[in-house]
Amino acid sequence: MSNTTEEMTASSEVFESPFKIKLKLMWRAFKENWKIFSESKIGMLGFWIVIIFAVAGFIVYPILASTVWKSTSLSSMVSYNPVTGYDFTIASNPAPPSLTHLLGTDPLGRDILAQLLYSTPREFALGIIAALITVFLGTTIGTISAFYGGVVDTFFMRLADLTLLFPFIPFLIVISGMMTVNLFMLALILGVLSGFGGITIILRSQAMIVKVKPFIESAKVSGASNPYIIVNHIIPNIMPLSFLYMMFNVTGAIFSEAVLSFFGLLNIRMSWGLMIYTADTAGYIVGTNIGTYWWLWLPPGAAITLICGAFYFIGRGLDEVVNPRLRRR
Amino acid sequence: MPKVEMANATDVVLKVENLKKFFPVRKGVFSRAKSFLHAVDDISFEIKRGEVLALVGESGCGKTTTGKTLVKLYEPTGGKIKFLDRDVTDLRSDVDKKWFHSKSQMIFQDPFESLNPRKTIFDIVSEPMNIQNKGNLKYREEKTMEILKRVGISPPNAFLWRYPHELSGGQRQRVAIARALVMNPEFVVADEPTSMLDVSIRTQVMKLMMDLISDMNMSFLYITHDFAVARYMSDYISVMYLGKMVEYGKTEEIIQNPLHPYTKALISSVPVPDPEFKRKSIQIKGGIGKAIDPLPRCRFYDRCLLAMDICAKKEPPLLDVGSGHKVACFLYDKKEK
Amino acid sequence: MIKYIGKRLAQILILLVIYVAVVFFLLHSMPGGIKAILATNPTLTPAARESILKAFGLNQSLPMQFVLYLKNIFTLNLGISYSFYPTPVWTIIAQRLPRTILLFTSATLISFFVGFASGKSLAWKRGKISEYVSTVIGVIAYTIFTPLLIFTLIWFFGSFLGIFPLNQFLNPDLWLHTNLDAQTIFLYLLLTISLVGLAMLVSFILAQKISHRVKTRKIIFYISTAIASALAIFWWAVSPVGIYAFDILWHMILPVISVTIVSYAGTMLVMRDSMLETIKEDFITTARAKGLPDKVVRDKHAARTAMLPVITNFVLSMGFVVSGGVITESLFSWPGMGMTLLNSTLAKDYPLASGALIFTGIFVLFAHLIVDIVYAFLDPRIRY
Amino acid sequence: MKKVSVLVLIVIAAFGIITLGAGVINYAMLSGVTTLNIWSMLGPNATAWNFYPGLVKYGSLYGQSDKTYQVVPNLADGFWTPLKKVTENGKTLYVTTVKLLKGVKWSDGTPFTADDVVFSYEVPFKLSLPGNWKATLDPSIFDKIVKVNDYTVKIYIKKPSGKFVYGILMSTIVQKKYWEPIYEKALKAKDPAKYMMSYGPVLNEPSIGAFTLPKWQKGAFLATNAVSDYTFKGQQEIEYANGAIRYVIPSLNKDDTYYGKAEGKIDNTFVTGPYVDSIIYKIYQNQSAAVSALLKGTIGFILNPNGMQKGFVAQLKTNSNIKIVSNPSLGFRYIAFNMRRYPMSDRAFRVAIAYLVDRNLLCNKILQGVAIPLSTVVPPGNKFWYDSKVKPYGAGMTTAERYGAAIKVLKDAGYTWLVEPKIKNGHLVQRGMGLIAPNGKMIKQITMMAPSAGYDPMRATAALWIEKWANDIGIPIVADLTSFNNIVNAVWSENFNFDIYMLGWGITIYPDYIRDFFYSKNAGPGGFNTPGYDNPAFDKIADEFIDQTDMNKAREYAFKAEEILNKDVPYVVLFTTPMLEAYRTDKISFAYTKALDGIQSGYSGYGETSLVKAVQYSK
Amino acid sequence: MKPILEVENLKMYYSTKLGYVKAVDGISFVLNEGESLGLVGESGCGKTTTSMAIMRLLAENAEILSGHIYFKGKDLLKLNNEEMNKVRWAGISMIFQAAMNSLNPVYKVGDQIIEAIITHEPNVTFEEARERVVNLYKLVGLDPKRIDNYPHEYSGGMKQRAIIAMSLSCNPDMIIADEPTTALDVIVQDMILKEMSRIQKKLNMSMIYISHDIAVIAEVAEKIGIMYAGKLVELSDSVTIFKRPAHPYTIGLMSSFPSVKGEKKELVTIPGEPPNLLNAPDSCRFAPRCPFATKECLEKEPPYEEIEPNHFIACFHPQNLRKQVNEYAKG
Repeated sequence: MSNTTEEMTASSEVFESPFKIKLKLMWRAFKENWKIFSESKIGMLGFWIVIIFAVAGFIVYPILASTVWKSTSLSSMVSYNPVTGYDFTIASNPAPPSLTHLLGTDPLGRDILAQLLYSTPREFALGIIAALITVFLGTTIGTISAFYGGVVDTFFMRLADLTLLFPFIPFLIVISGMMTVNLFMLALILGVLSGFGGITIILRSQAMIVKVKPFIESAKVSGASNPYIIVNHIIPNIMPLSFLYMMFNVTGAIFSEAVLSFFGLLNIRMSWGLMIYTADTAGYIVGTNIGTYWWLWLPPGAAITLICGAFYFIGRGLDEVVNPRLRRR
Repeated sequence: MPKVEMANATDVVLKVENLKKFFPVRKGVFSRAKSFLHAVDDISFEIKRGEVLALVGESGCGKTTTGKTLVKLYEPTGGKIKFLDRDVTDLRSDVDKKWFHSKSQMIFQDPFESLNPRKTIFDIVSEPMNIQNKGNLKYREEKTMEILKRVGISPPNAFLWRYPHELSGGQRQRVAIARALVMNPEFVVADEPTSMLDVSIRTQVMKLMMDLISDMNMSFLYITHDFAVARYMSDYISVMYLGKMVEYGKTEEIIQNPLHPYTKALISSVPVPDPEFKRKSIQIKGGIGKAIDPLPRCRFYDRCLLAMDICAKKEPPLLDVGSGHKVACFLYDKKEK
Repeated sequence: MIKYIGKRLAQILILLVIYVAVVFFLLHSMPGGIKAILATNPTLTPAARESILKAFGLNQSLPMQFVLYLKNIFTLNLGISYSFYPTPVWTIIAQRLPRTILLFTSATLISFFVGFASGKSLAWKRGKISEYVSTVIGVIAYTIFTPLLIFTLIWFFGSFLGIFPLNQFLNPDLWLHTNLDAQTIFLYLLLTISLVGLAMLVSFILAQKISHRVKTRKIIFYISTAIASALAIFWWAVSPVGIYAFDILWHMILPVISVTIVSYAGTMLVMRDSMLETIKEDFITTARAKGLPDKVVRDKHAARTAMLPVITNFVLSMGFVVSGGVITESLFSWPGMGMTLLNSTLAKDYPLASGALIFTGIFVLFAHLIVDIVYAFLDPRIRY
Repeated sequence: MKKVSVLVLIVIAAFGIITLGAGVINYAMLSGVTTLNIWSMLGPNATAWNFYPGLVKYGSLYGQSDKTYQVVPNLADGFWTPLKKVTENGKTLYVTTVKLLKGVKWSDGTPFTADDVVFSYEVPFKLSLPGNWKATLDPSIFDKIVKVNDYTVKIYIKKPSGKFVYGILMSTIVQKKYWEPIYEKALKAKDPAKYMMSYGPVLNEPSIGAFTLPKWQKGAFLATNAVSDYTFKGQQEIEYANGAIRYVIPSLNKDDTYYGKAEGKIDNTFVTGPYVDSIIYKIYQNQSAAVSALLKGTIGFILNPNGMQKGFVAQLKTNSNIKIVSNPSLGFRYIAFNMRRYPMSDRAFRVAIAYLVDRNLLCNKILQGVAIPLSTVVPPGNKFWYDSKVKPYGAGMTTAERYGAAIKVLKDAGYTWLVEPKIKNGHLVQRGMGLIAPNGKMIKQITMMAPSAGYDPMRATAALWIEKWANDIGIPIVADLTSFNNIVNAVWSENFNFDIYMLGWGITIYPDYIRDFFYSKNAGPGGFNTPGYDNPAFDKIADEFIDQTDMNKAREYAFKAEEILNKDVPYVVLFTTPMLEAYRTDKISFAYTKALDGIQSGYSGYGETSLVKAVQYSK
Repeated sequence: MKPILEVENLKMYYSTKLGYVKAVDGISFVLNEGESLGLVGESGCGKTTTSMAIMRLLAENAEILSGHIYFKGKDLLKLNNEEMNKVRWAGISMIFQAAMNSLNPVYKVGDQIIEAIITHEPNVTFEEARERVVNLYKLVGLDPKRIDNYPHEYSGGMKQRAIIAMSLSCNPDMIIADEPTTALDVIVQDMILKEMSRIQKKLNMSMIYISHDIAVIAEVAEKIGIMYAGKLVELSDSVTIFKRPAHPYTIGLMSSFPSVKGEKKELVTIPGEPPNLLNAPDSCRFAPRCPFATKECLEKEPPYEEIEPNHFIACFHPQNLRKQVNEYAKG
């Protein structure tokens, strides 16, 4: 502990701008955490899956859509659209994988791979927006409840209890049956609902632990105001945990989307869940069709499972960074 | 040293009169608290400039609460606190608060918990200046390095951008001391600052603090459960039991001539590092309880082997038995006896 | 303890009112509804539509509807289903709730014990390749897209192997020859399970009273449990309606497997974490130092203590399990609450959808309460 | 545990043997039955699922013939007498006399008489039962029914209307003996209508049909039992090529021929059963489950008003014992223009869109034959009412030719473009941009609401293609794939807040919907005339059509109306879907399988349960 | 006197990603029957690890590289787990540092003691075991009514007493007490220490006390071993250690300890901090902090030798110490 012998870049030039030093420190902290994280096989597995999907969705798809798939597009003037894209050269759909359609086509003659990749950034956006909203709400409410206690705390904790009771999917089903729910709406609903729920309780209890630490009292003795303490001491200390739960929330959001799409309850043009829905309602996931038309359900199904699992894995990996108690010695 | 400074040295920095701090004992969400824990119950003392007062007692006796109340971490339930001749019992205006918090500080027991693990040493040490908006960044950096050097962290710039977990226990406590002293406070509460440290380090830190106290001419309230440590650190000792001050006096006087049965028991139970020395042990009954809605009688009554009838009827007052040695026990109250 | 249960009940009642309010107002603030269904039905004349609107009382003000609704909930009068008009919602729910309870009680209990046992041994054998593999499998089971899992299960066990019924909750060819209502069987099954559970509880308490030897206690407990189960099985076997009960249970196997697969991993992972933390506790070292056999340390000391946070988490996952239930029920044609909820939503049947949602909530609430009570029994630190 | 499962296995196996009894056929249903109470079933609970098993018990005075859908007597003895104008209490009424068949018996042996008929008409009418009851016994038309003697009734109506034939004369008849005590109790209840509708479960109701319905295990199955002494058992329905239909009822010694002479070639002969002892309607909650069951042979036929999707067919084709049948369904998907807004109010604009819609490409290529091109509101399958003279816009054209035609129509009407679309060598080489109306104003974005892929992938796909076609020639249409509810809310809102929308209708044989959909008085909020179509000429013809009780005359008016609609294009009809059905040839055989809206359709008597035969095992 | 425990050159390292942490590096000592030994040292010096090695309760990544632990002549390191389980508690029992956490919170305290008895003596009935627990409670000064209470219903001192009762439950030949009083207040600490001393004398047990507090050890131990950074640097009877310490670390430790008795002395500090044991060098580990260190100290490992009867020390310069110490103490 005492003799951390690594050289300190900052040590020789003290009057370097603190901002730069902070950046370097952040980079160093990141590297250290990355080192711990990268020791977690599970975390790395998840990380690489996410990276592969991100590359495929954000980089490979636009390239393919405007080059390779463009030829099968309706008119040569626009890039491929996996919602309307229809290949006239194919005699009957769904067509099995071929060179032009690496994962085959769906019952409406659209390229499965294109649909898969097209949906990827949207799934990410959904998951991350929902998770960000959740974490923002959870952190804010958790901290405020923990710090101020009393009626505020009681109110938010009861609310959290209530939210926990909410059978999520059933509730979303009812909501999406009653109103138009698009991807952003869904992210908003999921984010807000889970933001008031379990994460708040967890972050609150974490904030409670931080709140009674002597360094908080130490700041108070120096005359720090409550907002100062919340912003400078409590939030930075519960942030890692928030980040961890963000990962689990991404999983939850993507999964919920898939389920709702699967029941055909969402108002979206394309998503992984919808791909399975299309295959299912058209009758390609029944009996031996499961094996015959595997390309209709396996890619989106695997994508959902992989991405949900990947974010979950990352969460588990982060858990080892955030909770040193789980660390292997 | 100039004469004026000398005169100031005898100034009373802190004067506490009948300080009380009660905590409500929760009885449910809706019902109001009906009982109170009398953590600090009517204690008075004063600390002069450059003096160290040690508060000694078992855990739960209210010594830490006293310390925290004095630096305004708790609002007192009753009594008065005078700091540098100003009444600071209720600090209303922001200016007053700022003034008070820049003049008083506290050092905590656990060096592993009293530093925010997500802040660098610079952030931690310069935080009081940051909160008080003192000086520009350069001033803060210089001041931070200066105080770090003073507490024996050297070279300071090698540590400035480290995180607490990269430091050893002793270094952390030095950083905590540096942080407390960076604003040149007049009065510092030190809550068992060495109890979590290893023996060899403990002595270093104790010596450091003694040096700093005399150098900076501060007033110290030193909270400890260890008479041996108190003996080395303080000028005066005050013994607390269940929120009450049971004995007060000059340090050597208390160590050599304890009067209160509780003090006697405490001192006699401190182990002595000498295998040939046989302590005479003074027995007391039972264990320490909690002062929840205490009856008006001597709090030590239940455990005292010398208890008299009067002890169950009245609370003994803290009386001077000569040369500033005060004790709250009817054994020494000539009137009652 | 009774005071504690009372307190929890009161809390739950308050939560229930808020829950009902949230559900009701959310549902009613949504656009659409019965008007939409009627408008698109060309066989109805405008006059016919108008008269239906009136019959459903949809023209009253929303707050008025809510006050009525709230009052009605506590009298189990949840209004009248649009799609089953004029069947009251409560009748439909009362019919479907036991099916869901039976399915979920079995599935959650099984998944809890599977998760508990596997999490326990995962943590105990830390660092082995098996830990890595089972964690990955667990997470995949946890995150697998439930419908796909169910499709595969149905195809494999139902169609390919043909050993389990494909779907439905009973075999019509068998039930054709009886005037028995499936509802009765469900209720009797629930009753049997409760009785066996009660017998287990009583024998557990008795065992504690009679003997102090762990082995003897175990023997008493196991024997009386076995007797109770045997009696139950015997009763069903000799009773003329036994075959019908077996038929229902037979149909329940695949759904239970599905729910178990998707929900055991959560328990397993939490149990593993909790166990890892517990192992580091000093009392485990004490137990080892006492020279207790490895198994005793693991089961009696580590697992028993590590179980407590797992139970807490179990409560939190209840909503998740119920969610999985909607999918399971609708894909297995198990006409319980989940399927009712989905179908009524799709049919825009406000009263039924909200009623189903509320009762799903109440179901979770009561499960919550029961687990709380169990928890209080298990953790001596909680003595209210 | 092992022992238990073995025990269960034995139990199941044992029942497998029991079910091998003869004469039982199994149908699959995809949704549960919500009621078996006829008052409720034809009221708010009018679902196809309720009808399948529920309607087997009842009769009506007149019905439609199998296959050709002509009005024929059912419980009536011959046709009704022509309407006669009479004045009663100052009211002008029209009266007809209907004779009833003698000797018809309910399943409990009670003879069928005029009392049953009068009761069956009076109860729903007096209680003002909602739904189909109200539509059938429309108070604006129906006045009263009077018993003349045991086998004769007189029906009074307020004005002549097609609904007299297709509604009043076809109203459902129940047994008075069974329902009268219940009705009396209902009259004493607070809400008699509700009392009647919530009475149940109505399992022991006597049947006048071929089956009774004694068993209903909620959520699982229903079972019907054949009526042993069914009056019409052995009835022969002989269809002649010249259009004549002959009914021979041996038990009543009757032999009647309608619509011509019983001579020449015989197309079909159907002999009424029932040929099975029982039909079990097993409830599966989703199609996959039912298909799996069909594959396994647990069921013989799947009832599904929406037909089957292609994938299921692909699966079922793998089994040689399963036969797939495809029929056009009775309904259509369409886009409608809000003619209250510009440019949708401009005929040229609508025609241009109509030209653009390449149904052939859409249905046969893109939708892979899961949709059948349809351009008229009356489908060709509805032989009597279909107007073959109506020619759709752009029939036989390629996509590029359609572009050209649409551009020409717009140009002729005075539209211009910022960038004009160009076609060269049968290809669009320049997409149009910035369509400008004849008045010089730029056409702003036009929103076309359509159901999202979640609700209906076919319509979503079609919408996106129409968007593309329109955009190609510069019409700024944006497809807004939204929830079904949203569309309905916008379309039936007070302020008609939509431009174009896409939905579908399920329709009836008698095309009175033509009037409902386009009659100018129905253009108000919540009315069926969603486009706000207002053509006095059309209104007049529609009125004439609806008032006709002579269906041949009615047909002429209907044709006229269809032609006007084709010219004015308030709707662009897109396609209909084929009814794909499958049954196991080793379990079940149908008398005929070519039927509008499928074997199971209501027009052929729900799979014509009295004609269905069980294929016996030679096992 | 018969030796009951002989530790010979015990080396126990923790293997980490960065290398070996030399937690216990070649320590040897002998404990006789009925004798009490105190092991003193600062945190991380290996004293707890030593006790855990004796009990064979080491972490997964701990490796015993060499050495023997003979208990009544049997080498504990050679026993399999089942054999070791028989030695545990019946042969050697232990009082743990954190009494607060040493009892399982979900079982009654009495049951946890009974469990130990029944495990080791299967013939004892529950009632007999319970009777024994009652006697043990009386022995350690606890109210026997408390047997059926749960740990959270005990105060800190009571828990410590219960732990002591538990450690005595199987009549062990030897008890290892690891910081038995650290978390307690002085008065309670005093009582417990007295109690333990009394019981040890009464039952004539062997005892190892482990503490960082030399004053505590001075009260109870007959023999004291001073540990520093994984090594035993000095071992002798307590009087010798206090009156004639020979190792510079022991000397520093003695004079840095404040006392309430005697005159107020100036405290002497040992400069610097204990070393990191990760890949620690094979030289005198105290050399960097030692005011008397020579070049030799920084290069070689000092031998562990008996400089006078029963006085072992690991230092190159024990002879000329006295004089230097006196000078050092003066100024």
